[in-house]
Amino acid sequence: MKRLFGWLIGLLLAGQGLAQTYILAQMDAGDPTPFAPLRQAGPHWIVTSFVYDTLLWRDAQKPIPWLAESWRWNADKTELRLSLRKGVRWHDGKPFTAEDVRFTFELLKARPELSNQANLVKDYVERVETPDPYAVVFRFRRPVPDFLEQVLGWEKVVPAHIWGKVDNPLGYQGPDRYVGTGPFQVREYRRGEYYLFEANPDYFAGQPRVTQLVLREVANPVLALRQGEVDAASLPPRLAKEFSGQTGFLLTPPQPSYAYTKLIFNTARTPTNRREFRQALAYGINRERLIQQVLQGDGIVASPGGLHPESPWFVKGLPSYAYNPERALALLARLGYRRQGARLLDPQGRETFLSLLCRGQDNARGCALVKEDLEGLGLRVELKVLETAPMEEVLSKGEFLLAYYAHGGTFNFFQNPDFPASVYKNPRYSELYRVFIEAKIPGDRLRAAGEIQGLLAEDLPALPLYHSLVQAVYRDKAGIRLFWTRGGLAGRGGPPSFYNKLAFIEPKGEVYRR
Amino acid sequence: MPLLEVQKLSVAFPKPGGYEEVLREVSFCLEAGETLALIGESGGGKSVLIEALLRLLPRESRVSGRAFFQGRDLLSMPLREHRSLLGQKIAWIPQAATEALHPLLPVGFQLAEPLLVRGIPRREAYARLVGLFRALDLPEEALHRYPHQLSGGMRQRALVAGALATGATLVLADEPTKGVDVLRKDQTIALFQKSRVLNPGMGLLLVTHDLPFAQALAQKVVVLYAGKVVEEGKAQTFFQGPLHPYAQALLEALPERGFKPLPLGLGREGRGGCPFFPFCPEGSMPCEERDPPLFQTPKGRVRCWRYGDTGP
Amino acid sequence: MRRVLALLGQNLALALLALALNFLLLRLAPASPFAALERDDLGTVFTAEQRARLEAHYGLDRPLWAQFLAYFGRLFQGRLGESLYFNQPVTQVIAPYLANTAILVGLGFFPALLVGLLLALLSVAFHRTPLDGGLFTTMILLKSLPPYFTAMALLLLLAVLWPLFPTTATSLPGMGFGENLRRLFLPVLAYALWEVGTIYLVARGALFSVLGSPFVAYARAKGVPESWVYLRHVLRAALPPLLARITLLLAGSLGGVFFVERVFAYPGLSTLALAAVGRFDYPLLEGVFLVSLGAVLFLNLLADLLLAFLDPRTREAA
Amino acid sequence: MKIAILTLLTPSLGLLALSFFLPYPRASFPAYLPPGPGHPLGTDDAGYDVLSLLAHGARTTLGVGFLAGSLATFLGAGIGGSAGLWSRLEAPLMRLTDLFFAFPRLPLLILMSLYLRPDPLNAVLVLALFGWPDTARTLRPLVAGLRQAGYVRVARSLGAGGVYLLTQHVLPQAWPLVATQWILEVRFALIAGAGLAFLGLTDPTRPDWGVMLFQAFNRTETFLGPYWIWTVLPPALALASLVLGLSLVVLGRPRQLDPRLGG
Repeated sequence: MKRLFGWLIGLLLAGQGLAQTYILAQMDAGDPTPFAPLRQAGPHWIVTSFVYDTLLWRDAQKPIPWLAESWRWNADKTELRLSLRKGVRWHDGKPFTAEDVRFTFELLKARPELSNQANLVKDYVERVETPDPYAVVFRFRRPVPDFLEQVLGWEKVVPAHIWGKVDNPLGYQGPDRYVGTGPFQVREYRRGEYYLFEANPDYFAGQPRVTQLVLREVANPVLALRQGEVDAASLPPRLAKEFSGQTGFLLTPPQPSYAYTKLIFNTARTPTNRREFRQALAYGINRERLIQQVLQGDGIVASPGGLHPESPWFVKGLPSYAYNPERALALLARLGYRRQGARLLDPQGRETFLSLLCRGQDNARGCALVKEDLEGLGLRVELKVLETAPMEEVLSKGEFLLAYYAHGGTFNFFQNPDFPASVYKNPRYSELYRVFIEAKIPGDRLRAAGEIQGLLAEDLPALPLYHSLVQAVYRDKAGIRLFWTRGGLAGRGGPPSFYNKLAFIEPKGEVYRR
Repeated sequence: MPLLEVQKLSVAFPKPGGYEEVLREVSFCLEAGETLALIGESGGGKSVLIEALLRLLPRESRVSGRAFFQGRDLLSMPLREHRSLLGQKIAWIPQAATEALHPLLPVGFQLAEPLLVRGIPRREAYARLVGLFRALDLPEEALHRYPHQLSGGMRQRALVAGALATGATLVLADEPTKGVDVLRKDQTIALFQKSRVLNPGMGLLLVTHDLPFAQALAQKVVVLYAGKVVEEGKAQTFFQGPLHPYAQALLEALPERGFKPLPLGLGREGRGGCPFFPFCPEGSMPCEERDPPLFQTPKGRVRCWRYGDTGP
Repeated sequence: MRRVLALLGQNLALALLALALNFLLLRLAPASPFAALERDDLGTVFTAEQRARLEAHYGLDRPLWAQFLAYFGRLFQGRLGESLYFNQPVTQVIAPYLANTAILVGLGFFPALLVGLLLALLSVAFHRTPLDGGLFTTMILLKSLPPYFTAMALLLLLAVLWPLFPTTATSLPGMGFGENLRRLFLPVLAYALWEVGTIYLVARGALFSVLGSPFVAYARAKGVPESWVYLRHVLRAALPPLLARITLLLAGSLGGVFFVERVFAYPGLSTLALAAVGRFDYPLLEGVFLVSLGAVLFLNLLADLLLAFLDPRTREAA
Repeated sequence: MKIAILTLLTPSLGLLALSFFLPYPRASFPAYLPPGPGHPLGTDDAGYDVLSLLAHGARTTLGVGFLAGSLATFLGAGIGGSAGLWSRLEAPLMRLTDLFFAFPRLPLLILMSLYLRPDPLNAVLVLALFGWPDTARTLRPLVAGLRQAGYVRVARSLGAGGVYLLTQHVLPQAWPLVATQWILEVRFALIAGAGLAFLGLTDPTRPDWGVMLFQAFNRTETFLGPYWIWTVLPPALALASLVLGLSLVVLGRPRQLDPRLGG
């Protein structure tokens, strides 16, 4: 009945020209089901955020209550009591209750492979109780302070009346796998071409601004924008320039995306096992020129502490390793390396050879520049380009010396105690990391984060290179105003995106005010 | 007016550095209802003459002279008009019967094509062919079979039937006995005699190097040597005593006459003088320098100084 | 029928060998099959337990030979296993991409075949004239340009500088028939341009070799009009070997399609295959290989059968 | 015809020669400088001088092309020749050739990208692997024909061994065809080689015409402004002129236009 009603609304609005379709340029991420362990962090998360809701959400600045209206911790942070929002309905009309939340998290506890945060649920959550249909209590084995943001802001709540009947949720192909509470429901998914979402007229947080939302992958976003094949896309500033001032187009301010590129050193193999050698290389690489040549200036130098400047735990005042080849050569001289003509001889008098691995064709340009800089110091660099999978293999086995690596943005340190690749072993780092995860008082967390960044900037297991700048360009239609969600879409610092679902709904009542 | 009158027909093919003359000013006449045998060693240009008449020679070849057919010159008339004569008034029985038939088309269709092109309905065309097949003792269902399903002899008979089916007044037969063993030869002779009966008015130009075959069918004989007509005359008088030494050698080379080896005429054209001179038993002074013209004698025309003004 | 059975047997053996190779080549590749399972798109590393459970779900924890048997078992039921990345049966993932490539090849190859044959006939009919020379050189020029260059040039000329056609080749919901044709036009044209060159050259060669045969002269001598000589006699004689060779061309054409799909970001089989390689989603890769292998083997068989049946001389022997 | 071939081959040979004078390309200039003083062909998206990229690219592209072409011809001639000469070998070898001919290229290329690291030597191997069946298929009938030829049978009856036959009789006979095949194989290797770059199978940091096209294509800006004029056209036209030149060379050999150019 619900879908019929929704469809009627669509017709009504269409009749008065209010029915509007808005097309977003977005990478295809496969079937928009709630459970997709390997895909969930990137584009899949952005696509499904329109269809499913989490207990917490984020506006431009901070986490805000969403399916959970309010929450209270007990004294020693071993119990979390949530009161849920009332009157929320699933797309198939059934009411949203505490049972759905209890079912979702018990499922994640039983099957941690369903989502990469689920291991935290399995390790820390002892039991989930539902004292009444709109109240949920989480009991923890050990206190986890940011469980709220990192897990409740991340895990999508799924309908118990559907997934309860499914024995193996991973790869479930039932037609009702798309039911969520979100502002849009899945009308059609043509693999490799587009997602067609249809407005959910009585969404609890507000009326969707458009009746149909289409997400499609385009080869050239600028051309697509120019010719109206998409209504919104995120572009580097140099490409977004042409749309500023054009009637009908709006631009968000440029924003350093969380995706970042870094040069990983193999701390277990000579010569990169010596800290001074790593620091010398850091001084020898001109990161400003890298941004200028590869991104035509659309980027900012990344902090050696490994955190994005927008992260709440970002600490300033770390050594900047600005480009200084003399300093680099001085450091190398202290290690016994001698410069002979254009070549750098190692302490045994032999030429120093370094192998540099590059992840994927798209980073080839950056790799070539790093190679040029290092050869400027007199090193002989042999460069190899590897696809993602072979690269992962090499990294996990430690069969590399230098690796030019780029991947999606993350807001805090890596989840596992060992830093980038399993090669870097530093007890001090692991200990600090545990403190950071389990610190009860925010102040302790900030201090631990600061110490970790200081350690990383000094020990330099990897040299973060740059963050590229991105800007959203979109058509002024149906009052949609895109904005950058500081800290990433999900609580834990999920995928950086301009497509926050809040921009696509007309806020109703007190739930969310722009 | 003769059915076919060829006047000074010459054909030359390009070869690196100039042209190689294959036919030199060949002239002869063929009357309606008459069979003319064009004799010469194989590869002496006989087939080229037929292809010249059919205008099937490659574009680069040089063709001069005229060939009047029922008063109109075949070589200069517009191609479209010439093409409309082919398969209607003029029929061709190609030399290599096996390759002449299209391997992937049924035999009946190929033979009926000249009729179908004229607009004759399929049934009537096939009916005419069936009659001819029966006359040439060919099985009727051969019409619906493919060439590779027929024997060599049957294919040749089919081609003859095809030519006759067109009702053409001029039939050009190219080496019909080539590759036919002695045993079948008289069947071929009988085949052409029967086709003469079926189409009495037709003019038959037989190109062959098989003298007994020519003797059995032809009323008139023309002998070609090194691209030139060296003798022309009635068949009876020719076969009793040919005038030109080359013709005599041809006749003596026959098995029943002692099988004397025959010198080949190829490649001697260029040197002026009578090309047969080196092999001519009565070779005398003028033969070496000057090529004799065709002298008219009571028993027919001959290109040999012996019959010149000096008389035999 | 003997020859057909022999052909079937041969192709079957080839197929079985390829199936086994398909499985082994991927599992033994230096890239670890678990790489895809080690971290998600954002680089968050899975814990050992999560990875173990994922491996169990995809049946990767069992020894190689057990996986091999399961692979063949599934194969005979027509199932190709589950894609690691998409968590969906491989058949369901491949189907839309395969359909897209089939549409591209279908719309592109057959018009190219017609045009190629027609131009070849013209070339042969007017050989020794500038028409043949001109056609031949343009086709050679077309074949000399790198395939993706023509695709890029088309995109540039007809979609960017002169926006006649959309720059995105994918569809939108509610796209009418006309719109669909418009979005497919450039990729199809790029692919057809690449194939028409090859077809023209192959056809021209085949027709030339037949032109000299005696039955062509005989046909002319029967007063058959020139057009009929070319269409009914020359083309008919050249058709069987020509069609067989062109079917092989179609089998090899997956390469040409690849460039077009890459330049227009067209969601076809090769785009899927490349993405699957990047993520090392090898059940999906196996599926893609099987599909392209199946297509090629089928076309090979078709080529042999065409050769056998179109030519009466070999028809009974087959 | 001769002048056409010369005019088409000069650009690539000229570039090859030029590469010994121009410095190795380095990304040390502003990006997308239009052609002008200092940079006759301007600079590309990462600030490399297009002319020096083109010149040094000629070394890799021509090197890979000619090497792969020669290897393919050698393999093809060897396999085709022996298949023609020894009847026992004919069936297995030709079945192998058909298998390679029929095997879909795309999966094979992808497997290569998994097993082989992308560098020129592997590219030569891959291209030769795809190229040789064509030569084998063309050469076998010729050699088989020669085997039946009278004088070969006579030589064999006088005790001439297979290898002697191959070297003394067959190869001198087949030489003109092998030369044509060699040019066809090189032509194929050049086109397919440029394609490998598109697949990411070549080392992107080593200057190469295919890589230049791939990099230009990967840049969104290329088609937004006039940049494509000096980043896409030079490598494409250089490659096209070389390949067209080679095609015309083959064209000139046998008098009538060679139908085998269809390959």
